[in-house]
Amino acid sequence: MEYSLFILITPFVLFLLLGLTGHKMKQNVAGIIGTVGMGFAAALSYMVAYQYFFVIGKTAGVFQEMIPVSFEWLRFTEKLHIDLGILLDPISVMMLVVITTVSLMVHLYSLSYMHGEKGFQRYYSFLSLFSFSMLGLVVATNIFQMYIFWELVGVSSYSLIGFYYTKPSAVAASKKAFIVTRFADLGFLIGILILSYYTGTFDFATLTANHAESVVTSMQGLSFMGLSVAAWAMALIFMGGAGKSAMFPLHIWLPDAMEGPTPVSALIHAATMVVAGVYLIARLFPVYIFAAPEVLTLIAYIGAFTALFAAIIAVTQTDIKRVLAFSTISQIAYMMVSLGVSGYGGHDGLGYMASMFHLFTHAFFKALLFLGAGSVIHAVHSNEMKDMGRLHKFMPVSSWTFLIACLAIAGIPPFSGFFSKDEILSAALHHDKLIFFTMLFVAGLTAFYMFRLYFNIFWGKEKAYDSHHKPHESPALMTVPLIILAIYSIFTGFIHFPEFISSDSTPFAAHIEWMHVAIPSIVVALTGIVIAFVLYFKGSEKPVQIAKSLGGFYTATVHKFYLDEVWMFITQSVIFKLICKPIAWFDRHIIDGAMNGLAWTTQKTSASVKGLQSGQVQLYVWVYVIGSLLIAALALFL
Amino acid sequence: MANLIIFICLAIFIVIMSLMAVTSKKILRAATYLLFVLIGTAGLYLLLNFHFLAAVQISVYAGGIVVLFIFAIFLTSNKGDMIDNHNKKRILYGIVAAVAGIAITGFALLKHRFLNYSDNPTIAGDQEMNMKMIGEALMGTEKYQYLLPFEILSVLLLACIIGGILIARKR
Amino acid sequence: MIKMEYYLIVSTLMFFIGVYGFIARKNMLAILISLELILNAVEINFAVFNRYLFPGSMEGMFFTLFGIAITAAETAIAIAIIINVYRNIGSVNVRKINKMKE
Amino acid sequence: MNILSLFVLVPVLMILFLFVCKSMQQIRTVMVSGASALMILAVTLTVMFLQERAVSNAEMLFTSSTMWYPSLNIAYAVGVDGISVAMIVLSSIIVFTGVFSSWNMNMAKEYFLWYCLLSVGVFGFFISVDLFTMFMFYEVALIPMYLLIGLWGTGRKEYSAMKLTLMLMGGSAFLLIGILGIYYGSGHSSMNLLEIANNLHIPIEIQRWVFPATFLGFGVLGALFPFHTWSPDGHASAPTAVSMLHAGVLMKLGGYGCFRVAMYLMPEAAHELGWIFLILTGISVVYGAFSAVVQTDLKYINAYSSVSHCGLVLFAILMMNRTAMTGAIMQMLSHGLMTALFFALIGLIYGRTHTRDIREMGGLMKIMPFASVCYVIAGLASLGLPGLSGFVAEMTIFVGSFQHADVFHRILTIAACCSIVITAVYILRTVGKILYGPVQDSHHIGLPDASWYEKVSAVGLIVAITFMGMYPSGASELINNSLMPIIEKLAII
Repeated sequence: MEYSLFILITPFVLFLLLGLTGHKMKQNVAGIIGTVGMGFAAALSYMVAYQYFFVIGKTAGVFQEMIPVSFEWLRFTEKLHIDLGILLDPISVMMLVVITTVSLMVHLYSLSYMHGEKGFQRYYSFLSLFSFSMLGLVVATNIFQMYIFWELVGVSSYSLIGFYYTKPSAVAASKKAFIVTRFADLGFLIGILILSYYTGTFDFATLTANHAESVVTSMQGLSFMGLSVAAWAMALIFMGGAGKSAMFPLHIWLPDAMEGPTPVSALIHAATMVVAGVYLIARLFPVYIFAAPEVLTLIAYIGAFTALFAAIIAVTQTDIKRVLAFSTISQIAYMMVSLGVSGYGGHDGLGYMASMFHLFTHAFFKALLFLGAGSVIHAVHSNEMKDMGRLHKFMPVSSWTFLIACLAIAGIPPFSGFFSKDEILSAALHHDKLIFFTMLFVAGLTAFYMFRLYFNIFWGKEKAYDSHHKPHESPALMTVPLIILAIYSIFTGFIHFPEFISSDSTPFAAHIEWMHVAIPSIVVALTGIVIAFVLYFKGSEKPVQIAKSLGGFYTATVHKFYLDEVWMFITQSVIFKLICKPIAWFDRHIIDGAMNGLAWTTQKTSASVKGLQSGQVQLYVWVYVIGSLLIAALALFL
Repeated sequence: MANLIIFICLAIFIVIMSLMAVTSKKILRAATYLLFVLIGTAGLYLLLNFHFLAAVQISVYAGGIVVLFIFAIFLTSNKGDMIDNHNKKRILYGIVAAVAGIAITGFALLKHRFLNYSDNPTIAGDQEMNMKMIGEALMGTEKYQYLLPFEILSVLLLACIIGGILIARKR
Repeated sequence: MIKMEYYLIVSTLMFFIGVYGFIARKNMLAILISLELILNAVEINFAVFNRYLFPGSMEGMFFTLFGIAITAAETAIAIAIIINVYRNIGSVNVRKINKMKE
Repeated sequence: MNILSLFVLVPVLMILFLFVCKSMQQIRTVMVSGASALMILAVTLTVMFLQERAVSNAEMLFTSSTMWYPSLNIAYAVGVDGISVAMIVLSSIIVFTGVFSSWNMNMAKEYFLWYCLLSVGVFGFFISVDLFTMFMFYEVALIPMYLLIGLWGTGRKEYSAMKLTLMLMGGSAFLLIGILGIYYGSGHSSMNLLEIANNLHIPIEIQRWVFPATFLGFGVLGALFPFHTWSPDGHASAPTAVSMLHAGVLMKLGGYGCFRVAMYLMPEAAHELGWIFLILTGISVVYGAFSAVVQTDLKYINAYSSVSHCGLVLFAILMMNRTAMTGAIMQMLSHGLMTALFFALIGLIYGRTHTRDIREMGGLMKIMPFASVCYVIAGLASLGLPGLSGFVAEMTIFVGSFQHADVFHRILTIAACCSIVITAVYILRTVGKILYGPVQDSHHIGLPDASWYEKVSAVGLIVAITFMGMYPSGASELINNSLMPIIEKLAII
């Protein structure tokens, strides 16, 4: 399957081509080249998936890992070297499909959405760069290759968030996104250093083989500050994942990242890049569960808290992209929880499977939601809910596809979200009741805020639109991707996921637990929808009253619990004013002052000595006489 | 004994004149005092029986150099020939150096016993220096004869004449 | 009897009076006069040492002789310079001769 | 004729030709052809070196030696190993691009005369294996700096030139003490590095004071905390190409010297006293980065960033294992290239906007897209983007440094790792302020983008940075084998 290499090469070549010569091309040409190239990569991915799952299939009941391409890129020591290669296993193949599909849809959609923007070619070259790096990340054969592409993903995300570079808010958001994730990556890097030092390898295959034997044995009995070294390493690596996947408290960059063009949000900040953290944990799952199970518990709790937290904030946001951003955080937290509560092997690994399943389905319906939001924004030229209402009659396709996505995310059967969320909940139920109930509540909240969004945009009160510029349905280039993604959102739930993906690559049978999980979750979701319907369908005044009655809590929620302010305080006041400024001052005044002081002292000394060299012979004579007399006196009296 | 009295008179005269030469406010007077000092010195040479030396002292110093000084003074003095000695600090410096020097040198002088010392110069060389001997010593090239320094000195003097003219001539 | 030290005391006094004059005076000619005193004191010493310590030889006397000649040369040059300086800056005050310093 | 001597001869010939040049045209012709000749020589040397090394296992290749001051055993001894070859290639690239960056200098003839003299010193230093000859070339490289900054600089140029020269001279005083200490300590029979390293032994009592003197002497040039303060002022005042050459090559002289002289000849003392300097370099790394965050002058930002990055070089050298040292040399290459690129671009921007204050600029991406894109690339290289040179160098250093089992080295490594986050902060802050956002100063609208010679300089450096970032094993292989002698020496202890 060496041809899988072309999945990587195609977007990279596109990036170089569009990046270097794009400004000489016509916009449409550049866009079409990009889209066709991406289509080619997508086709190859589907081929790889088909071949991997159905042609090669299982050996000894297990989907084998394959490394069709690998070469040494940089050698550190005898044992440690960075290889670049392609690792195919069920989750990476699944990711290839997800990424290329969403990416292709976004490419297609952007042809129309970004039409006429300045820097259209640049946009496409960055999209290609992003696709390249994301694909490289998922097929990484070793942890360092993953880190390399991890960073590249960060940079392409930075460039795309800051695409409207003349807008200060976009620049600030891109900077924030990069620095926050970079900070998290520091943890990732240190984690890699610790892990690789003890195990002597970067290789995923070696790390995870035989129940992560290499990690367990090499770090046995080592502890640092009360925690085992393995736990430190894995927690630090999780920190990297938490940064990219926007887990609390590193989630602050994601809402701001919505400053980027909407299709970018769909691709990067909803479907692909932000799940890289989840993917990383999944990739190293055996290491986590065998070497550092306590970290998994931590992941589960952080995930559950983030899910709840983000969902609460999502309820009060009025910028539709921000609602979606918080919903993304919340949904990714679902995946994290699911990994955190998972066991290993067979049905115990339900959580692992569910996490991947949710990742898969979420990618499509969240991309659909963002693209739908983009379509709406395109029509009304605003991100704010208050400028929207009753759009259903103007843009029916957007409305229907949006509804499908909302149903999917709310977990209403038979839409895809129901199946994956259900598996997560049942994994949680068997692991930890507290987490289960939290997640169930979050499911209700999700349904509520998504339908709040839906009703507010497409129903509710009609706003006074400009009569010359009535909102209208988006062109076909934009609606076709919506429809395709809607189809995905409806049907992907029916794929029998445990057949393909499981923690130990051995298929197992999973069934829906109707009594304990499914029915409660459907009921909760429906409750949420009904409340939303009551409050928002007609556009009543009740939401305002409820908000008022909640008082301080509501205000805090609107302000995202003031976390941005806290971060701002830490970065601006603590780091900038209390660390950097004093250091710079210290450097200029103390260190440099000492150096200048040295020069000053020399100068002063010589200036005072210079007085003796007055050019007055008489003084010289005096000194000479006195000097010779002194010598004479010394000779006489000593 | 008479020699001693003459010496004492000469010594007091020389010291006083020296002091006057360096303290006098008027430069022309200072030059005159210098002349007296030089003449006194010539007297010392006579006491020591260096007659030729005394003659040279008077002719070169008193006759040549002091006259030169007086011409120079006439050429350079503008309003009076006052030496405005207002710099107290400098005078103090000078006094310190001079007093210290006299003390240390005097101490060394009096404490020290010279070798080959004869208290009575008359025994060894109390006779007039023979002019013939001086002439031979100046014109010979043997040991203790000084033709070479003599010639070098003459070249030096020539150089001085040329230099003096060159420096002092009007441009 | 005149002891050698007597002569030496006189020359010492003359020497340091000369030193005083050299340091304390401003007029260049006065400085030159002090210089003459110093040289004169030294010459006396040569003659005295010759007479008392090495009565048979004439080195001291010749040294004095050459000394006098060189002093004459030196004075001539010095006075030429002083006159020239005076022409240029109109003063013989040493404190004012600082053109080269600036 | 030894190929190595050509590296000194070519700049000398350039100087001679410059003397007879009359017009700007002729000067440029001489400079471009000379610099190209150096480039070609460097490439030839690399190829020849690789061929030669395949068949020979000598420590240094192309050696030759001529005694020129026998009473002190001072010889003009040359020889290269993989590390020197790498440094020579770097120098030739920067000299070449520097010529294009100083295309429109006033008093061009004199400027280029000094520039060539500087190159003589730099190349001479890297090819020498004789301690004193090395020192001599080192001084030859320093002195022109004073004139180049003092005459062609901007701002407080006299002050900066004076400060830079005095501090570096202070360093070289230490260095001279060190060299003499080595010479006499090893029994005053040879000044040849290889001879001393392989056949002679310096007693540990002498090493104890010679090692700090030597390390400090070179360390001043390598911007070792707290002797780095010449760097911000010096760079801020220097003309573009001089900044490039200085940060790009001259600061590497420090690292190279520490490595070649201090560590190689005195491994025992390095083991014993290394920790002191390790702490100092660790401080350099973090401290430089933090200081850069609040600077407002572009060149100051870059100078402090150089302090941080060069600190990393010395840091890695002191880690004393093969991987970290490979990383150190790679970091020298990488930092040389990207800093040169930075300074070239800053010079370009300053030449047009007449300000280097980041608060007074904004939206340059719209006005000069080419320069801005290059600046972003330089920034990304600096903050360690994979695919550009900074990443491979830093990662090699971090992985290498982490191979120590004790907590002290690890904590320092982790602290050094933190610098990459801070680097990201100041790079993005700068990029965000000057390139993005709305145009700050309406006078800037309509300023021309890079002209062709500036493009040559920038593109040349970017190509080198990308090449190294994409194909790191080339550099790594070149360096790695040559590290064996010193690693063995360090490991014996």
